[in-house]
Amino acid sequence: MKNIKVRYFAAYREETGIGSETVSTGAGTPAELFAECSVRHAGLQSYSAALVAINDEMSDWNTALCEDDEVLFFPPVAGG
Amino acid sequence: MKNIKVRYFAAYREETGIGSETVSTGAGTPAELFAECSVRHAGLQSYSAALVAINDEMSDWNTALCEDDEVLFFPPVAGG
Amino acid sequence: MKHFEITRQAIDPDAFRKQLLDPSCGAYVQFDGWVRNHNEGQRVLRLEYEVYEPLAVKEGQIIIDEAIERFGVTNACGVHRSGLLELSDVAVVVGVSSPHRDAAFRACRYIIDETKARLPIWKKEYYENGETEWVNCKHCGRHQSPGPEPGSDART
Amino acid sequence: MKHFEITRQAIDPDAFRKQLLDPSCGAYVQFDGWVRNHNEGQRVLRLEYEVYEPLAVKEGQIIIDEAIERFGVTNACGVHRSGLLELSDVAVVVGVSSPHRDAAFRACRYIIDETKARLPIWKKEYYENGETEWVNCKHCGRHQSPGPEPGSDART
Repeated sequence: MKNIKVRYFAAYREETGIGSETVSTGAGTPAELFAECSVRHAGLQSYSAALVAINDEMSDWNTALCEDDEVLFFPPVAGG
Repeated sequence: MKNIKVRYFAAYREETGIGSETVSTGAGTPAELFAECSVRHAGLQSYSAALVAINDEMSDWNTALCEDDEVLFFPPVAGG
Repeated sequence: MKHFEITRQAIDPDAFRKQLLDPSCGAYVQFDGWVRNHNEGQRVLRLEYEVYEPLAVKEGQIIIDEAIERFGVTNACGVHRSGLLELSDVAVVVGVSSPHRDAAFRACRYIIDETKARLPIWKKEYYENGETEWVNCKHCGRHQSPGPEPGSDART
Repeated sequence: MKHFEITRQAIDPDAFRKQLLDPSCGAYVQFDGWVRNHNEGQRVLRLEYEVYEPLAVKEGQIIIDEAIERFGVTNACGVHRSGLLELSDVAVVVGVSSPHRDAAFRACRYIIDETKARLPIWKKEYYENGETEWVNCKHCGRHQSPGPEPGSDART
């Protein structure tokens, strides 16, 4: 089990009602972690085409997670 | 024979040394007129890709000329 | 030189343009994104940008560098607003200077396209009927399968 | 509204931009042509535009109308200098506003391309070595057959 800090933005923050949480998880990748978080926060499932970052670097959904990583879940972006 | 006013612009004006002249010509088209003018003003032959206008309308080289037309010979343009 | 910025202040497109003036350049292309009074049939009253600034600035700079490298332009900059904006406010500006225009047009287009697809920026629209909506999310929720798609590049 | 102008005065790109502001538009693309300090290996000191104004204004308006019709943009304008210009002066500005950016980029590109190819405007460059040159003519004289080519569209 790893300790991971999870942060939610924009629509995700509004759906979960929280900006961040620290979880103890067996998830090996952001994709697994997102699935796990979606069990607790059903609203997360409403959106796809999301982006993920780890420790302030854009990442992909299959990167291996490490202890104390900070994982940022971004709902679909809409700049401009 | 028709009376035609001919105007020269930019490099053409510098080559001929005149801005305009009125000619009495048997030329039926701007292309024929240009060839005729080039005999008198050899410098005109230095440039191709020219444009022609008749009475302030862009034209093509094979339009029929009419009495008292004003024909504008434009060397290659270079706006912008 | 800082090529990509996020700001809470009104953007001045003219001051922005002046920082890119360069006597070796014959071409300058600028894109302005303005707050529009409608979207998908709804009257928009104002909007709000949420920006995750540390990553937006970093990724914005990467996009600028990619454009300079790929199109060989002389210089390029971008600035994007955060916070609350009113109609006709300037939301984003991208400018590119180059000796010739073809590269400037292509680089400018590349930067705004990538900015919209890759930067962690979200837009909430406020409508005349009192509702609000996170732009893009509506469609994703309705028309696509839920959850991230592992292995995809996750761009809308 | 007068969409295409020739002017002997300095162009103010910011004032130009403001005339195209429109709350129904989310995208604005502007092209500025600046006087560049070099051309084909020569140092340029200044340049001079000769414009046959009656036809340049008329043909410029036709190009603007073509762009609005073809790309469905909301509005478009252009302005071109005549007379003597110094380095970094603004020679030409084209601006296009549109609900969406794709049409704005394409229309802006179309207008500047056509402006350069079709308007009766000639550019004389003044070089560091004291010489002057009508731009484009040099090449046409050296590399192409002399005289107009009947039947061609005569564009460089």
